[in-house]
Amino acid sequence: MSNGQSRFRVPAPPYRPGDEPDFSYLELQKAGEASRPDPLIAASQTGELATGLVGVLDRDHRAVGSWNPELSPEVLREGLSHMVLTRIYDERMLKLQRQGKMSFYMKSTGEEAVAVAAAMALKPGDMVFPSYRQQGILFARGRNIVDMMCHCISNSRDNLKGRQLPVHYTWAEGKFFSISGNLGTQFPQAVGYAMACTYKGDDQIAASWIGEGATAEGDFHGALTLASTYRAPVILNVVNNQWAISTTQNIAVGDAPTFASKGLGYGVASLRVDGNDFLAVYAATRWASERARKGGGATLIELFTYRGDAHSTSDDPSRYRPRTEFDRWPLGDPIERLKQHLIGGSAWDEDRHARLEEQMTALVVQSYKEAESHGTLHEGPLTPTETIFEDVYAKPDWRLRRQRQDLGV
Amino acid sequence: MSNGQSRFRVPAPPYRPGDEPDFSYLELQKAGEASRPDPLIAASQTGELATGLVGVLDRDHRAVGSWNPELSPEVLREGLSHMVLTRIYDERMLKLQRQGKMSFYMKSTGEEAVAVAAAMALKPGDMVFPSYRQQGILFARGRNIVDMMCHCISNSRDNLKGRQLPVHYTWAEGKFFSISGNLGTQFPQAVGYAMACTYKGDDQIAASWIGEGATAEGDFHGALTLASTYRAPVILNVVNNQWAISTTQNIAVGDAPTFASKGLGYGVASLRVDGNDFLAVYAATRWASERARKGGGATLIELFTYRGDAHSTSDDPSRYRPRTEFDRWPLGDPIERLKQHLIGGSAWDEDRHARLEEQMTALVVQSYKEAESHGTLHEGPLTPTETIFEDVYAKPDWRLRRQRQDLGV
Amino acid sequence: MPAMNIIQALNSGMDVLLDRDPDVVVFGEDAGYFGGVFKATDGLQSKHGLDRVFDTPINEAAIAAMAIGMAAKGLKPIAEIQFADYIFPAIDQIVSEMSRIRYRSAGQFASGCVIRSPWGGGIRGGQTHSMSPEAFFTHVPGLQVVVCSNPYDAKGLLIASMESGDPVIFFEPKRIYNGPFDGVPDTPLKSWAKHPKGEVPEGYYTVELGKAEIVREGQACTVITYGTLVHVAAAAAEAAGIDAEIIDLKTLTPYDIETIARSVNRIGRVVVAQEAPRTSGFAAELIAQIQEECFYALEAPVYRLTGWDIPYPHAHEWAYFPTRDRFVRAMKTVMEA
Amino acid sequence: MPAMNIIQALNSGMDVLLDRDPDVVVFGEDAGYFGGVFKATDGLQSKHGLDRVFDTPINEAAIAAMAIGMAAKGLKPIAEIQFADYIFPAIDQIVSEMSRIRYRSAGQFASGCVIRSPWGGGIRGGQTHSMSPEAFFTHVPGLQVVVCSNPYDAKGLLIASMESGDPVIFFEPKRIYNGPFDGVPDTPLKSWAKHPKGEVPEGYYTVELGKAEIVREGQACTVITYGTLVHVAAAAAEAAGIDAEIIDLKTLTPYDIETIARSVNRIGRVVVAQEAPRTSGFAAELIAQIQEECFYALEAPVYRLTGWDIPYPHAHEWAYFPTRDRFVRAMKTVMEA
Ligand SMILES: Cc1ncc(C[n+]2csc(CCOP(=O)(O)OP(=O)(O)O)c2C)c(N)n1
Ligand SMILES: Cc1ncc(C[n+]2csc(CCOP(=O)(O)OP(=O)(O)O)c2C)c(N)n1
Ligand SMILES: [Mg+2]
Ligand SMILES: [Mg+2]
Repeated sequence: MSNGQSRFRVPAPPYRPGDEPDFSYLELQKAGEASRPDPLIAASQTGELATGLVGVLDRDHRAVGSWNPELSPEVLREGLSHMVLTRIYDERMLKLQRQGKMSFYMKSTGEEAVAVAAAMALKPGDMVFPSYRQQGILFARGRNIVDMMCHCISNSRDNLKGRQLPVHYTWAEGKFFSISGNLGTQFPQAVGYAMACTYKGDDQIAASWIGEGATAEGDFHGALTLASTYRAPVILNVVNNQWAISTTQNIAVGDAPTFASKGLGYGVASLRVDGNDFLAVYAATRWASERARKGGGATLIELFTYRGDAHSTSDDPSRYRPRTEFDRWPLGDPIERLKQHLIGGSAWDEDRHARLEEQMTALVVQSYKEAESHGTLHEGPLTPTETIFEDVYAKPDWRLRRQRQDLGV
Repeated sequence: MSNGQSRFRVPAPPYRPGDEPDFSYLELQKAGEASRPDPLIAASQTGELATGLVGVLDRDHRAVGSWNPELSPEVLREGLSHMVLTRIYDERMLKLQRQGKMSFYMKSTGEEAVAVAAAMALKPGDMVFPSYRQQGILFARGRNIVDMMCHCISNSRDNLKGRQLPVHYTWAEGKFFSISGNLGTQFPQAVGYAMACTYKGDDQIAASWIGEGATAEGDFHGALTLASTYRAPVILNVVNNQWAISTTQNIAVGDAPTFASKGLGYGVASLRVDGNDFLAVYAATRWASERARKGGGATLIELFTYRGDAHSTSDDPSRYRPRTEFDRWPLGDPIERLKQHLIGGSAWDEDRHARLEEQMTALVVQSYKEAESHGTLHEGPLTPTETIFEDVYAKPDWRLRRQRQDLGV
Repeated sequence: MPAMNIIQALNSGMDVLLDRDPDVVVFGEDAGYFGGVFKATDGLQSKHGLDRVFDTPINEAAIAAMAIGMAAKGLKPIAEIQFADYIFPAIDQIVSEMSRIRYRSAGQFASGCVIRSPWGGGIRGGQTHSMSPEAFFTHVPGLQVVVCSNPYDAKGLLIASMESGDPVIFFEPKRIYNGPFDGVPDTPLKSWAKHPKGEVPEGYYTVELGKAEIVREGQACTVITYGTLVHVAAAAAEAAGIDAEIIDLKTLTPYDIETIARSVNRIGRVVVAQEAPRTSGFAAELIAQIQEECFYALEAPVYRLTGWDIPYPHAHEWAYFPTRDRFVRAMKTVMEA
Repeated sequence: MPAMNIIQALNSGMDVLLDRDPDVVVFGEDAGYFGGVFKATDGLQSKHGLDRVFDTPINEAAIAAMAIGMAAKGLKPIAEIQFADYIFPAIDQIVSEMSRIRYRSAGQFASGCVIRSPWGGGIRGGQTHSMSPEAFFTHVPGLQVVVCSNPYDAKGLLIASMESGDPVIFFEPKRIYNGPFDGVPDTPLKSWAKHPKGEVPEGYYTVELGKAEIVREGQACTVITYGTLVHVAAAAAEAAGIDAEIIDLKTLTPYDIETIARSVNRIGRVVVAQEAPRTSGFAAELIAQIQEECFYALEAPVYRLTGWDIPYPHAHEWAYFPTRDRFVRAMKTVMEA
């Protein structure tokens, strides 16, 4: 029976370890080519945008075309700064994880624009329902880094009382919903939240992010169905970073043209966007938020990007993909691209960049010192043990009271 | 807060009880207008077919256009006969349910072509995974009517040993999978079966049917995702009969153009078909089965039809829709249309039709007499009580042995 | 006080909640215009508006997720799952999300809501309209599980559930929607009008969660159950002239261990009954706790009266159901042991 | 005989099945090319081909449904759910479909397959990589539930599961994949190489479903458990010098009531342990049955040792876990009662 040949088709990625990756087969629309329609156009008119690629920064790092959000240098430098911080933070946390300071970590290397630009394009009152790879949102929204670290090392100041795995942040004050370890569940929740915004009659909207692998979950379909039916003001982002742990995006996408094009079947406006282009992500998010706020309903945005590093600290990507893929990735590095754009416009230079990196490194190092002063997972102090029995219910019942007693805490 | 006005959009059906239904707003492609492409075209090229309407029988009941399957009068008369039998069977069973002979019944009035034409277009070895409203398949595949009735009245000859609600048939010999009461679950199962067909290297395919309401379930998405990824030889039928109990199709479809167009986002070939046109359903199924058998993968077919009667014996549709909707339905009655087509081609006449109806009525009445001789739900005999403990596992374990003993059977 | 059946009482409960609090919304499959397949939400849409009482697509997971999202924004959703058998597509959202939002966010968010669902058998519903899946939910920290057994409680528990701030899985024994049931197959329907708990105040009141009720006092044995079987147990005691004490749990998590223990410690002979399949059902939980709590008071093994470990059959429904006769046998067994 | 850890034993079991029967197929998220996140299917794709061992989209419901459809055509699927915590999206297909196909079709179709899933905590996985959801499945007629506790059994039970013809939920305690665990937090990893059950034949063999094993004989109390906790119980007995009899259940449904009853009737003092939250866990089932079966032999209440009724915490994992010390306390409690 077994001849090593598939009789049903099992899609494979273009390259496996040992192969020389060459992405020239990808026919990607060039920056500036896609034109920006009115945000209230019919969803059916977004067909080309869903299979094309919304881009602003061209190969020479100039901002071109109608999607150019025309942001001031200040805003761009702020974005650059958040992205640099995100990357440095990720690097540092990875190291600390390797040193045993935390149980687990997940980097967002290469995907910083996806989170930072979107967060900056939203309003502060908009609620975000992220996955575990949008830490950039927290920086863009100004979360205290020490607090973030205290969560990751599960110490006595962890605002989640040591209950969640590292990187599974929650920050209600910053309108950042609790991150789930279960893929896709936040997508329809965000739609429910968005419906509630409309119900309350306020101007707020919701945004959510899932990976391209997670689009296969039933909850993806539930979210789009709800969003379409109730015309909810929500932005549904699919971060297509090409990989779902070891699984190529080909397994999730099958014969579908793009992930964005899945939205069209629901009558939801759909865009595919260069996820490594800060300006494009910003512009697309703005477009979608305007659409949502004006009653046009949901937008599905596929952010075309690349997972630059391992899935998490639990896997070794060289087992399933060529080490060189990220270098060959045709859409480059979002930080480098924004930096060059700013430099090109004389709003930035290498020195300032080096200083920014230094500052951010210092901030991270300094923050970590402070964080560690509140304890680490292995050495403590942690939140008091008895807190494990809190927040299960609004009020603990006799079972939890007895169990706490039984544990003797 | 409450002003009776929606702040998020809740779609409503065009008409509610008391309204005068007028479907002229439906812009349906006319019979013959859609042209029939090669079954192996790219899924992306089926866009117009997914929003159009594949039709063969025109308003004058002539078979027109490239989708005409050119069936012989014998085949058409056979189809007519199965449809007439289906309708008479449904009517009779409803009456018997009202008389208390069975606990429950579900008619397929108005949707006979959806089941009968598809079944006739498939090969006998193809496996079907139907919902509860495709009894027509059983007639087309030649199931013994007495057996069907014995199931519905749960008597001693019920091949399901009284375990299932009426109409939830199973018939392995006829390649008819066990019908579930849970909506949508059969859709991805059919894909798994189709993959197994390819794995086994045989020429068989699978077909499944769900209602338009059930397309909202996550399993719909799972099925299309699997079908797309593994390019499975399966026909995924969505019976859009406009209603899901009291819920209008608008709630399931939201802003989506059509149910068929949902397939395009998965890269699955998609057709919308006049479900009340026997020839169109036949032709579309043939097209999809050719595509599947030749390695082209799945097809999503939306059968545009109308649920002519109540959802089941448990509801009263006059509570939620105008009584006159079915009469006003622009696509008519599938039986009447095929009958007129045959008459127009001088292959049938009113007399023969009247005789057919008589024969079928006699067959049904006669069959019921025989069925009842094997018992009824309330008067028995049923299958022996101890059979409730069989078939839970391949072999019953001590728990079931004891429980049987405890019950004393 | 007007006489109501359980459906009317639930309807009144939702009406009161919708009236009192603009954040309450009600939704589910067929729950809007039609008022639900059992009519529990009948008339609520026309009274309270299309965005407060509305139909949903047929996706139970999305219904639960919508409730979670809405609750995060401060709304108070009451969602209907058309049959308890169809709650399984939603179970990931309920178990992995709804039940844990408060915990995992350390109290920054919560998912207070009520998931109502017609539950249990005895209506010839076959295996997909008869299930009693309470044990799947009683195992989940963060959820409360309620099973009502009469109109008065149905309304009071529903309002209390909504006010608890926690997600509550609220199961409604559909067999007794229109009248109590004595557990004798094919017995003619009785009406709630003649039952004391069929009198239901029009306005606001609550029935406390976590409190069981001794619905019949007795000395010979304790019967602990909930939902439909409360009435079957009572009918069995009457029919056989057994002096049973019958406890209606009402809330399954947290169950009222005090009331249970007090009765068991006094009497020492116990029947615990559920309609669900036997293995790993909620009766097992009660028995495990009772034997721990009341070990030295027990004079006989606790009798576990349950459905069998089979899917709910259609034709032989009564061979599966814990009927009045099976209750009598159970009581006699514990009394004679 | 080669020494294997549990992962290697499972891998070998699947390899044997794939070799012997062309109808066997293996699939799951990351299970194909990569060989699974725990490497259980490592090397199987390159050996047996892309259509026999393959990756799936991330949709657990679709994975289960695919298994059902394939089984209907006569294939014998082994599906991996990446973590037991992620089985909930598939639970409708498992509970409403897979478990009942044989019954509802009166034997015309069946859904024989194995759903493998890494299970349990003690690996700092937090609430979404630590769950022990066995009780959800032991309540479902038509399913068999297996939890292995060592390499030898893992392979033998896996092969037996596939051969049973019924759907088997096969849970693998990931904490002990690489070596037994004594239940002392942060204890250094031991290897299976030194454990007698770490010796695993290369070829075909089975370990019978439905049979428990007395892994340690004793007179002072009976400890009934499964998975990781089998080793914790043994370590506790050693550490505290308690003459405990330890029963490794292996199969939860149907559990081996004979072996249990024989031991309990002889000793009369029992600890039942599970890692899952307490309420409505599988321990409750065992206790309910034991008190019925062995009532007059019991000299003390059965001690129920469990996780708490909270989501599995991350930082305070060891405060949740039934550790060696908690086992010692449990044994002493039943012995002194
Ligand atoms: C319901 C569920 N199934 C499986 C997993 C295990 N898992 C964690 S991450 C992951 C891959 C996700 O890939 P993708 O959605 O593309 O997101 P990315 O990691 O690339 O950002 C998987 C399978 C999970 N967390 N939840
Ligand atoms: C999972 C699940 N949810 C809800 C139901 C209850 N239910 C039975 S039929 C039905 C409507 C189905 O409508 P549709 O899919 O359009 O099929 P139709 O009845 O029109 O053929 C509903 C909601 C169910 N059977 N299963
Ligand atoms: Mg990804
Ligand atoms: Mg319908």
